[in-house]
Amino acid sequence: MDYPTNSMLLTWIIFTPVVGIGAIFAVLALRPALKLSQRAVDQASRAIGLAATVAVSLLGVQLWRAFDGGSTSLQFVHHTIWMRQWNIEYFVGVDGLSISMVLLTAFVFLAAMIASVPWWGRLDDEHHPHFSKKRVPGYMILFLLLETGVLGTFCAQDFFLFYVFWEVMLLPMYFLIGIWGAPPRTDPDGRVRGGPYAAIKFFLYTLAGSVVMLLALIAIYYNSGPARLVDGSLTDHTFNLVYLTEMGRSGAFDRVAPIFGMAFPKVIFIALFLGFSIKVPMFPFHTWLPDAHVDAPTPISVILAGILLKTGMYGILRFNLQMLPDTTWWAAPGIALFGVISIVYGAFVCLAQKDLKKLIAYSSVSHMGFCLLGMAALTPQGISGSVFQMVSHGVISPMLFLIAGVIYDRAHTRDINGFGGLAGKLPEYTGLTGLAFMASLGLPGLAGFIGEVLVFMGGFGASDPNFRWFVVAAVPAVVITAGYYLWTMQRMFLGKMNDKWSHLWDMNWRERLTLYPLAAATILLGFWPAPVFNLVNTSLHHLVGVITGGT
Amino acid sequence: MTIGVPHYLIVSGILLACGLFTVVTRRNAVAILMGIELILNAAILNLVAFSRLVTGAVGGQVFALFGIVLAAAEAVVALAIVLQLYRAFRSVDTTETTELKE
Amino acid sequence: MTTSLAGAVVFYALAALAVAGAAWVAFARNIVHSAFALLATFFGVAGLYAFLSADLVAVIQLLVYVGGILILILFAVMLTSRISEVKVSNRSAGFGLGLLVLLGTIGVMAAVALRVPWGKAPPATPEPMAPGVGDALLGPYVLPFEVVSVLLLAALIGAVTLARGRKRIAASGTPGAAAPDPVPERKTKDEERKTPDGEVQP
Amino acid sequence: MSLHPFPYLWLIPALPLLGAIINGLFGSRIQRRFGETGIWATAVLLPWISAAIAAWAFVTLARSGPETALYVKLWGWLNVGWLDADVAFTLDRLSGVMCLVVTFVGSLIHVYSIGYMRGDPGYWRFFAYLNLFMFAMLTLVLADNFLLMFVGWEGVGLCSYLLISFWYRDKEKAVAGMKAFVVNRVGDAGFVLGLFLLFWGVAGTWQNPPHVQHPLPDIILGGEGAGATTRAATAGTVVGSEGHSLPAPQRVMMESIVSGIVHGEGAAAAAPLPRTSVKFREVERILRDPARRDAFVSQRWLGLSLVTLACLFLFLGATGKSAQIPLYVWLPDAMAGPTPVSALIHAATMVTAGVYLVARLHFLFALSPLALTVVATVGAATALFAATIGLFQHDIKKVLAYSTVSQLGFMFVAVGVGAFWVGIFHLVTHAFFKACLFLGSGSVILGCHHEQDMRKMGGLWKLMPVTAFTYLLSCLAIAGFPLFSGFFSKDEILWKVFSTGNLVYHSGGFWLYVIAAVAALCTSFYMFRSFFMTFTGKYRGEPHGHDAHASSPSTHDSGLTTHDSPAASHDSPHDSSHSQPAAHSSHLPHESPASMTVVLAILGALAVVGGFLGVPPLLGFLPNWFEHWLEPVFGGSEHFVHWRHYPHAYEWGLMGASVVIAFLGAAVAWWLYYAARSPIPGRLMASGSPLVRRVHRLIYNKYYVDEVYGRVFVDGGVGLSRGLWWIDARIVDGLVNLAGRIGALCGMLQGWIDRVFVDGLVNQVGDGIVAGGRRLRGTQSGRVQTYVYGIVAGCVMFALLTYAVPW
Repeated sequence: MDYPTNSMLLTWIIFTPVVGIGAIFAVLALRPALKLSQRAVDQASRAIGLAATVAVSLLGVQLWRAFDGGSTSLQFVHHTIWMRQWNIEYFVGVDGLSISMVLLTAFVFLAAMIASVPWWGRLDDEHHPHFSKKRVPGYMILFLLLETGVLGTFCAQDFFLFYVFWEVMLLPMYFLIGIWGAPPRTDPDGRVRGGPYAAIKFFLYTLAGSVVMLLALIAIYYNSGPARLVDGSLTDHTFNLVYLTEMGRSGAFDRVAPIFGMAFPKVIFIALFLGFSIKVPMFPFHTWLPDAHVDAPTPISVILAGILLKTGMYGILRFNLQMLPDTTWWAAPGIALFGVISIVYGAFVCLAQKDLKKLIAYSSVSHMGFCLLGMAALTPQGISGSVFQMVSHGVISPMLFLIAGVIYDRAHTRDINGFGGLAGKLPEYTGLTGLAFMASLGLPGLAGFIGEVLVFMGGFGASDPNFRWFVVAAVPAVVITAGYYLWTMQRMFLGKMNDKWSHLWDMNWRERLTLYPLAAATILLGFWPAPVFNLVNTSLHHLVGVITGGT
Repeated sequence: MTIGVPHYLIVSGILLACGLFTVVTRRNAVAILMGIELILNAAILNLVAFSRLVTGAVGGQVFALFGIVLAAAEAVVALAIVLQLYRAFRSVDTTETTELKE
Repeated sequence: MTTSLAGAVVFYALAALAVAGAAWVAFARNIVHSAFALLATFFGVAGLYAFLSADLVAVIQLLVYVGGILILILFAVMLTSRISEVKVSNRSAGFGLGLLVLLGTIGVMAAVALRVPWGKAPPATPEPMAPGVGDALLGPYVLPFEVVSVLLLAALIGAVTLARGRKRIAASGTPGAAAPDPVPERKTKDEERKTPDGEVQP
Repeated sequence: MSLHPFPYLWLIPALPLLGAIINGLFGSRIQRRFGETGIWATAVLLPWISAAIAAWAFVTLARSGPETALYVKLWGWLNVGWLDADVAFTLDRLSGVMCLVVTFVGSLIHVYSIGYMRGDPGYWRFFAYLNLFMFAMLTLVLADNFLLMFVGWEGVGLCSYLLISFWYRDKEKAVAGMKAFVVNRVGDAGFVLGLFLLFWGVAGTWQNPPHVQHPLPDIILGGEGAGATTRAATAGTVVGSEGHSLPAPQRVMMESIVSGIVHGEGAAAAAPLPRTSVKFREVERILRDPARRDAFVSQRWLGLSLVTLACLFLFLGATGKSAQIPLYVWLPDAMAGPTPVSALIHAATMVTAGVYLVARLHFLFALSPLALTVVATVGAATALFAATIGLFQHDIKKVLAYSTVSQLGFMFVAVGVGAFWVGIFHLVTHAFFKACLFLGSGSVILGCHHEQDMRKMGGLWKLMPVTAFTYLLSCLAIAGFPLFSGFFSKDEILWKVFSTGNLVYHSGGFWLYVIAAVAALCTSFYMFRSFFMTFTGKYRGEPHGHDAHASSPSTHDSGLTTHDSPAASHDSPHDSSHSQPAAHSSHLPHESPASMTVVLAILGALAVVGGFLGVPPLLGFLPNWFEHWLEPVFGGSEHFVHWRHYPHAYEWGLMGASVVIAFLGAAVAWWLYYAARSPIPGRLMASGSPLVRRVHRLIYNKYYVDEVYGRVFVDGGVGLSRGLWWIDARIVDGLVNLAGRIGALCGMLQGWIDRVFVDGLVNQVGDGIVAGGRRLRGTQSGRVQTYVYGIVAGCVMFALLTYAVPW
């Protein structure tokens, strides 16, 4: 299995954060020797954290420049043996499917890091200790670990390695939401909610999914045919995704005995799909998202919505579609149906929300529904639209959560009805929120629209006639989306100035440093989406060709 | 009627029985020793009887000698113990000297 | 070989002597009496040896048992019971159970003796057995002979150390032997039951 | 049509965008430092430059042949699979006209708003939005393909939202803005669905959608694989051939060859028809090919032919944008915005987008007579419906709003019967006189210190002569007095409606004519009513003291449930800061400043002169330039549209009838309202029969359409969302928490079992052993005899076992 470019770049990208973690530990270790004060340690760990994320971004730019969008094979491959006796290899590579996600991760983590550093701007936290001042070294270490986990998940080409990174990604999230999230509170319906509750719910929910995925992983491993490790030694089973994909396509899995009377590939498909759809989140498994967002600190919400939801979609793309093409053909209508339900259900529920972050969370459910619909359509427009929607949502939802964070840092409440007439007081903030809302509701000319229109276009042209009904059902949701965003806009920003908020002050440089680049990206992607399409289109259309052409 | 082996066996059996009875019922340590001596005598008697009436060889009598020697040695040591017992407990009544009970 | 009537009478007399002595030892109330009854038993047995023409054994029996062991027992009796109580009570315990054991043993022994077909030895002439035994002692049985001698030595040393008492042992490790630690004054059961005014409750 | 490269075409929309960016980002600073002139200097200048470029482009287009279009491609926007949307602008004859109207009228209104908005703190914000609107509208008009048009389509929707709720402090205005955007969005959803139907229908893959979008064999396209990566060539370099009008078939062949070359797709001799496309000219070319056209027309979905369905959905989008029957509710509320906005967006440009869409897709609509009939019928119905509501409105801007809806109805009728060029002609003339009317009303409102209720105006003829005169000219034009622009365009519409032949129901033309005529009558009546109430009679408004703002609610007839209470007391910052100028002059209204009156004059003149562009051959004193100009554009659909041929006498008769209608309407209005002799609607109100009173209230309250929509859709939607949210919070979330609770329960159960059973057994065993041990302890009594018994028992057992028991 030879690849055009063998290079260490990807390994560097994945493990630069770990170097950062090492540095922070070094600082902590040397603290007594150098008699550092707590403030000094905090500042140092923030600096290291920032440096690490900036480094990853720079490497990401290097990856972007060197990536050849025209080829469908893996690039920047780094392939060595990890555990010989179980045929597990350290095999990372990036191709059209994951390149967009790796770059998105690098940049969004940078934005999130800037947001979690209390410099460059006034921070009013007399009576509410701001999360970025609490236990900073721990926060930074977990943050960087999370980055490594996510980058690894996107680059892993070995199923076992993928699963390891999948879990590594999960753990820091639990602590980040639990410790730095909102303090526990009891809801009117008597249930204790808050940081810890949300963290547990998130962790257990995703873990349940990944357990099912683990079963599928093992089943596949033991039913995979003979393969070669990187040093050429013959093995009877393999985790290597490239081999597994070939086996999947050549129908090796069809010859395996059915389980509970269902064909083996179908069972595997469903198991993997369950694991990933919880993360997407798809309709019935989405209830962890609002809780996790409401109680997570702003940067963590940014990462959760910006990146982590995409790992689920990426998983479906890489494992369900690429590895089991025939079963995908069988399952496509089902996925599309759930996608549409997510879209419409998410949109309607948003209309009834009072908490700004919960509203954005449910809108994420709705927007990720688009990705599912686009992917299930199995047309070039559909799948390109779906991947672009992942990228655009990855830019827009961080912007939305940062905006929610800005108002929360000042007013310490997220209740939409509590505000009113902010436009007068915070003109710059209103402008940016307007742009973010317009982008999210899919105003043409901004990033959100491209994804939506391509998904609808693809959906309408799908080979399965009832996809048209899915699109016809999903299009009105776009109106509802416009409805709840404008209603929020109207309740918060327009109308008479609520004098309770007269003390608010406009954006500071930290917030501008994160929001303006994202706004620029949204506008740029809206008018000139070519950079993303050049990266992903060839591989995606090849994948769709295999799935549709294959049958 | 000839005095055969059974006759001697019955006699040694009775001796054995009395010795055993003494050992079992007497509370006085010395009486117990007496019982033991009776038992030993019964045994040696059998030896000699068999030697004379059954094998006709001297093997039995040699062992009888050994038996007597043993009985003597045993009696000596036993009595020394009894004396020590007496010295320690001022009494040789086995029912009182039960310190090793538990 | 059929023994003459006189022989039979002698046998039965000796047997009766031995058995009566044994019975007396078993049932005597006074320990001194039982000691002397033991003497009778020994004599009876010695006679039987003689009757069996095992002359060496009979003589040694008399020497060792009567001369040695009986005397020792008497010594022990005298030493361990206080002169003040002439009548040395010889309580017995579990009399009934003892009888049961007695009868049981007699029954079993008799049954075995009578039922088992003992072999017949060729009629040998009643010549003195001593030289045969002597040869046997230093002939085939020289190893047990030596072992027995070692045993006697062990018994000798044992008796001496035991009799010497604790002083010798205690003094061996530490110079200036302390007085032998006094034997803890201990009331006998009777004393315990003596009421302060000397009455002995039952 | 052949494409003629015109590299400056993209500047037309780009300049206003530049203006919007400058004012948007730095506006507040500029206003603080340079004052208002700094703002309007850039904001007004840039649209005029783009107007100049538009004129220049128009001229170059006129000079090049009939079948050419100016084209510039900036970059490949969405080229995925068969989708070939580029950021490219095309100026053909139709969009040329539209572009001229938009830029010219737009720039005029920019000049007008310099004066109108003086003193408003949000001055820079207003001009930024106005420029942004110009950019969006021009993108819509010049777009080369559906998706870029959709960018403009929603862009104008966004700008109308921003401008309507410009004075966002006032809650009603903010809600009005939101309402406009959401209703437009409903229309846009229809537009999008129509686009997909068209896109996939034309691809001919409807009945048996292909698994793989492999290209049609006859497509020889550069690049591999599916038509996916058809990189449209950069600006095609072909010389516009002086094509004279060839007979239809040859022209089709000529075009396809020429355009083939233009695409530079390595086109071989055969016509390179792409499988499907979003570009207008490509779709038109595909549908010109008879085989592909029949394939498209023959496909059916939901019992309707695909063409009709696509047209209906696109028309739904048009109704949303051009405020026709189902989705017109937002326009009257849109009057909450500043008057120049109403003039520009809600009269001249944005609302005409729907008409432009249908005109642009004339070749599509022509294929389906049913769709055209629906368009015509909806148009006529809207015209009449809106006109009736307009009869009794008190707010001058509401009157004009309903008049706009009605006039748009006329345009749709024209387009619906197949007379596309007439629709566009009316669009142009309407832009002139309606803009003039709105700006006139604006200057009236400004004069009367934001008094919009006509009952509190009157007698302004003397106080505001220029405004009054231009207002009169426009009224004459809109009513259709002879030689005025309205007469030519509206009469032409009426004639075309009368003589149409391709409506589905056979004598439809006549009945539509009747409806249109009645509507024209109402138009004439309410326009002159508004004129007389405002400008004749004596001034009824209280003289405005400095602070005596209309605090006392205006006395209006009791019992009237005036739905839209005249915006008497909106506390917009606008008026508070604005009242200074009124202080120094007499309290009576006064003429607006020069910058406004000049614009009024120009527009008034245009309203008069505009008609001579399209003089019908019947009168013939001028060549019908307009029809000839648009003929090549609409030529493609000519042989699908059928006309009934009536002798000229009919035409004269109809012309006479429309003149009579105009005069009749004016006379009735004069009789009722001149010099405010009659207590205005009070007489109607007090009229005996309850029927008249009830009808009056029904009409006055706009047939309660708003309330019905509010309850059905808004409350319905919110109610459904609350229900789903309850389901989500209780059931879906409940299930998750239940799973958690069940887990906890299992944990406790297991703990109990573990404690009671498993542990219990272990303890039992332990206790048993201890008890046994205690019992055994008794045997160690210390008495020697017991040990001997032990020995005896042992021996007996041993003997028994070895000898007695037969092993």
